[in-house]
Amino acid sequence: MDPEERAFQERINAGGKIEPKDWMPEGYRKTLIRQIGQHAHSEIVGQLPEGNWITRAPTLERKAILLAKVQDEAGHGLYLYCAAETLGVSRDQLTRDLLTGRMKYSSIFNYPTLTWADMGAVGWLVDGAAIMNQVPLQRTSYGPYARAMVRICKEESFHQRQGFDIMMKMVNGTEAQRRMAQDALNRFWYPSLMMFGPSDAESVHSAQSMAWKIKMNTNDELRQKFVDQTVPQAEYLGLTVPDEHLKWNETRGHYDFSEPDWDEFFDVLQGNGPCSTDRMEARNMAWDEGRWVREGLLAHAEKKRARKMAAE
Amino acid sequence: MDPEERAFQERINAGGKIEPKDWMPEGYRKTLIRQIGQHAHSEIVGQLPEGNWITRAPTLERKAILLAKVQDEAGHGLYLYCAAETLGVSRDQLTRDLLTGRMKYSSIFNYPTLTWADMGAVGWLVDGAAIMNQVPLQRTSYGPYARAMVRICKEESFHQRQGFDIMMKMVNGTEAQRRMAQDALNRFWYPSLMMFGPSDAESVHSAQSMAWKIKMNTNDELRQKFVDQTVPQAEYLGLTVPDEHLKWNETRGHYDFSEPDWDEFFDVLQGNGPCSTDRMEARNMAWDEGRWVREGLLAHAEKKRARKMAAE
Amino acid sequence: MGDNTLVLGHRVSEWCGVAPVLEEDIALANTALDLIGQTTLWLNLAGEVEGKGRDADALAFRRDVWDFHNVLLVEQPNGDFGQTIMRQFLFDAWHRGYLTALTGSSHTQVAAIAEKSLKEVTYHLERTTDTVIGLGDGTEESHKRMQSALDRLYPYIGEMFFKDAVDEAMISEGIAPDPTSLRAAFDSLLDEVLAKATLTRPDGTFAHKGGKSGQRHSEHLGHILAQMQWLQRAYPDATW
Amino acid sequence: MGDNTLVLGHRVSEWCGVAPVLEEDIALANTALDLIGQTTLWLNLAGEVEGKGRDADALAFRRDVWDFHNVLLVEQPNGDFGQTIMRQFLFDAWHRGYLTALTGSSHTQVAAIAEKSLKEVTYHLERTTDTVIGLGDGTEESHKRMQSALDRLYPYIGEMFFKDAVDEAMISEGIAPDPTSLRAAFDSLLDEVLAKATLTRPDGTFAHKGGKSGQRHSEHLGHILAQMQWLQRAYPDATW
Repeated sequence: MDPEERAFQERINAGGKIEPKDWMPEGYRKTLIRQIGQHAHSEIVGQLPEGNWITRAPTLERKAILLAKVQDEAGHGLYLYCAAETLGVSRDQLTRDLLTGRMKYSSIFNYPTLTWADMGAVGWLVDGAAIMNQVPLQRTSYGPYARAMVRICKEESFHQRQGFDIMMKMVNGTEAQRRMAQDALNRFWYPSLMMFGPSDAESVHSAQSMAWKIKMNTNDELRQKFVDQTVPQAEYLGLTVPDEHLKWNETRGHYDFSEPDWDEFFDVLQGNGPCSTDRMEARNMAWDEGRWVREGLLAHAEKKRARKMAAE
Repeated sequence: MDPEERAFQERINAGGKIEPKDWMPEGYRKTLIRQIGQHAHSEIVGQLPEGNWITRAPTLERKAILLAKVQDEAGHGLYLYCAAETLGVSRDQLTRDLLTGRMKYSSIFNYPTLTWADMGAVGWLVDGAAIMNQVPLQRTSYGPYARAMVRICKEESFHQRQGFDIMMKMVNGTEAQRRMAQDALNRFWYPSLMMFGPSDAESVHSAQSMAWKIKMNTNDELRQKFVDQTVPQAEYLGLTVPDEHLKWNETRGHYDFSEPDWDEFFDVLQGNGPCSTDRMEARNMAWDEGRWVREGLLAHAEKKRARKMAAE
Repeated sequence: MGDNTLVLGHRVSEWCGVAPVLEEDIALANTALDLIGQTTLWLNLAGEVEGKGRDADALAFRRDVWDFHNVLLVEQPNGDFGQTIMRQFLFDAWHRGYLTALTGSSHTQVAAIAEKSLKEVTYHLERTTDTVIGLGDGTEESHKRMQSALDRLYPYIGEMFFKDAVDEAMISEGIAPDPTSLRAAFDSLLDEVLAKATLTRPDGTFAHKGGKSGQRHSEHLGHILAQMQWLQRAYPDATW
Repeated sequence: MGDNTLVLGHRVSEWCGVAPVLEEDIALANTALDLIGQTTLWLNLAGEVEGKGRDADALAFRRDVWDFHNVLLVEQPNGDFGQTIMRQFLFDAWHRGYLTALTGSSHTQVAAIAEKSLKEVTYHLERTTDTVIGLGDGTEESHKRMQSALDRLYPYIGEMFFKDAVDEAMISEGIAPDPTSLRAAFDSLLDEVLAKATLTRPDGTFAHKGGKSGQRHSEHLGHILAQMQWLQRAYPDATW
């Protein structure tokens, strides 16, 4: 390790923050770009499964809450792209990498939302898992990223409560609503567990990322924490977690649980998620059909600048 | 009148038919092309207001009946384009004239279908008025047109009965259904009266067309006949015709009734009907987006022909 | 008022996640959110005035097409982004004028809702004005698309300024302004913005009607309601 | 069976009045009509077997997404005409094989419905085969579009040939064939048609599932049902 790199690592070890103008190893920069970019893309694509129910929300209040949530997600995307831009990559470049499939987004958004209870389950489980991933990242070593996460986490936990509130209404509702709630849990349980990534043994890049404090906990640690937190909530709701091996393990002080189907996970990663095609079609269409708008607004801005300069 | 033209007119007067290969005056040919073309276009555009409810039909049986009806309309369009082709104009040319607005279609199809009762009203009133117009045309002087009308009239009267049957169900149904039925009659009454064209005083081309037996009755005659036939049916249904001046005139032996709003009629003719833009957008989109299909099938047919010739 | 904001809010929300640029995703969601918020206020008030125990949700989710009184403009399809923005601009320009007048309403609740809405709508109008100008005076293509959006929507402007019997009654009680009185200010704003946007105001004075009266909506509204109301209709006994 | 024909019939009927050429308007309406007719027969039988007094209409218009058992293929969006025709061809090819086997069913009503449907479906398959070949071996553009339609839909083929517990039960009673046994004939037909159409069969063996089991439909089905069922849901007491 050369002196520059050593100084960099020592600063991180001491809990210092790296800022955009600071020297950083190329691997640190690249890993961060990948991680922040994927996170940003997840926020963007994440609008779609919930957007799917805005036009069919059951009350005006629920519609407004959902709109506000989706708006927040777009806002999160924006902060994160800005954080990535401080590392020297443009939003357009990241977008193109998403659209051509070179960059990924969270596999969870390749699952469909099929009933209104899914709006509850997404808030409760998916945002719950996201928060579990994100809270430690508020202490990540890269300053702009850490600051973005602070703001995002605050909003996410609000979303999670709203999701849980929907679930509460559902389980206290009619028989059909209770069935919807259970069905949503059945479908979102394992995909939520997958959100923490493959088990530590199979996870690449982990050790280096943890040394750099880009990653603060192992995948399995976070997954366990999520299960431990979520199972009592499911019990409180009167719902059954779809895992016959789920059991409190007194010795470990944790729940034992079944692994998700990792073959499915890798299928989804390879673009074979239930909605992968739909999601990419939607984003590509938005990008292609929006080109004239972006170009038009740009051309106008340039005209205005030219006029202003001519007038000066 | 030159001898050729005189012979032509005498043949018509004697009740003879003109066939494609026979000599005919240029005006006769042009008028027929316009009339048959407009009729064909009406069948094509006429698929849209009813097509609007196929995906929302209330029972499988009603859905099937509606699909069959719309299929018949496309079929009628096909016969009529074929009849027009015997006069030396291609279907593509007629279609282009429709899409550029040079040729018209029946103004009635610029009105929207807003509730299921409209499927009844369209069948009962619109097909009813169409039949009133078309039955005499089975005796029109141009052979291919007269024969097409025979076939079309048979199917149309079947459609009219189906429409009346829907209205019967509605008026014998719930309060909401009765309200729907009355609302449909309110909206379709005057547009149906307009289907016979402006009053005789304002109608152009009429005298010549009647001499040529392209037009068999005046607009006002047919309109009166339609009112006389339809009012008792409305009474039977327990619905109120939306015309406070409607009254049986003992002396005339006909109903007196209010004229439709001819300003509205001319607005619609000029492309300002409630759905004119929607209809033309739909047809233009179908044509533009279907180009690759038409070209693809044509290219394949030519390849096949070439391969066959090479093999011989 | 509530039907206008409900239907337009629905249309705008259809853009969710597929806008041309992220900032527009946010802006459109924000517009939809404001409109749905206003809908709740207006329809709750309408339900109170009606006195049959229907709240905003009952009015939004349990009426059929014929009982809606929104203008035809707001139910027009989104089309491309240009059509959506032009529709929004035309509506915002009317909406701001109408709300401004309503802030002086003799009905205190009406005045209060108008006051609150006006702040939001003033911001909407600023934004859509800028976007219409930006795209009108942008590239050749964006100009062409904005001009055809304007041509497409122009015949739907008139209905916002028609005066009917309900207006007459509200005018006489000082509840609401005479819609016709707002046209001149709208027209001069429109001319000003179109000039900056290098767009040409279409000829012709034809105006579609039938939405505000409820007598003849377009076919689009039924499809909007099928989507908007399905869940409430499918599970009539549920609370959410 | 009834859910497959219902959902596909709905999708096909969305083309009403906007097909690329008049002959296709007629053919698509005819296909939709046949599929809806078959739906009535299958769902009435399903209701009888269920014995809870539900007829075909109750099953079609009063169930939510999770109670539908159609394969995912039939709920895929229409896309362009190429995607619609490719979807139809793939379905027809499976459908003909399955119906042929069902004509030998031990259940006489099943055999009778299969017999009647088979005539219609044989005609559908002839037509879609010709169209797939014509467009695949047409212009460069039509070829490209047909290839991408095939690539898009290919992962939805597998589900039609999955065997689940319901199949097991029906096989053991001689009611229905083993779906896996029909794959070979399907594959050889597919290869033959693709060769004539100059199209390339995609690599990969991945197959989506969740429709037939009802466990995980696509998001499209909910939108289909919102439209299909709104009227029945909005006026539950009416007869039509």
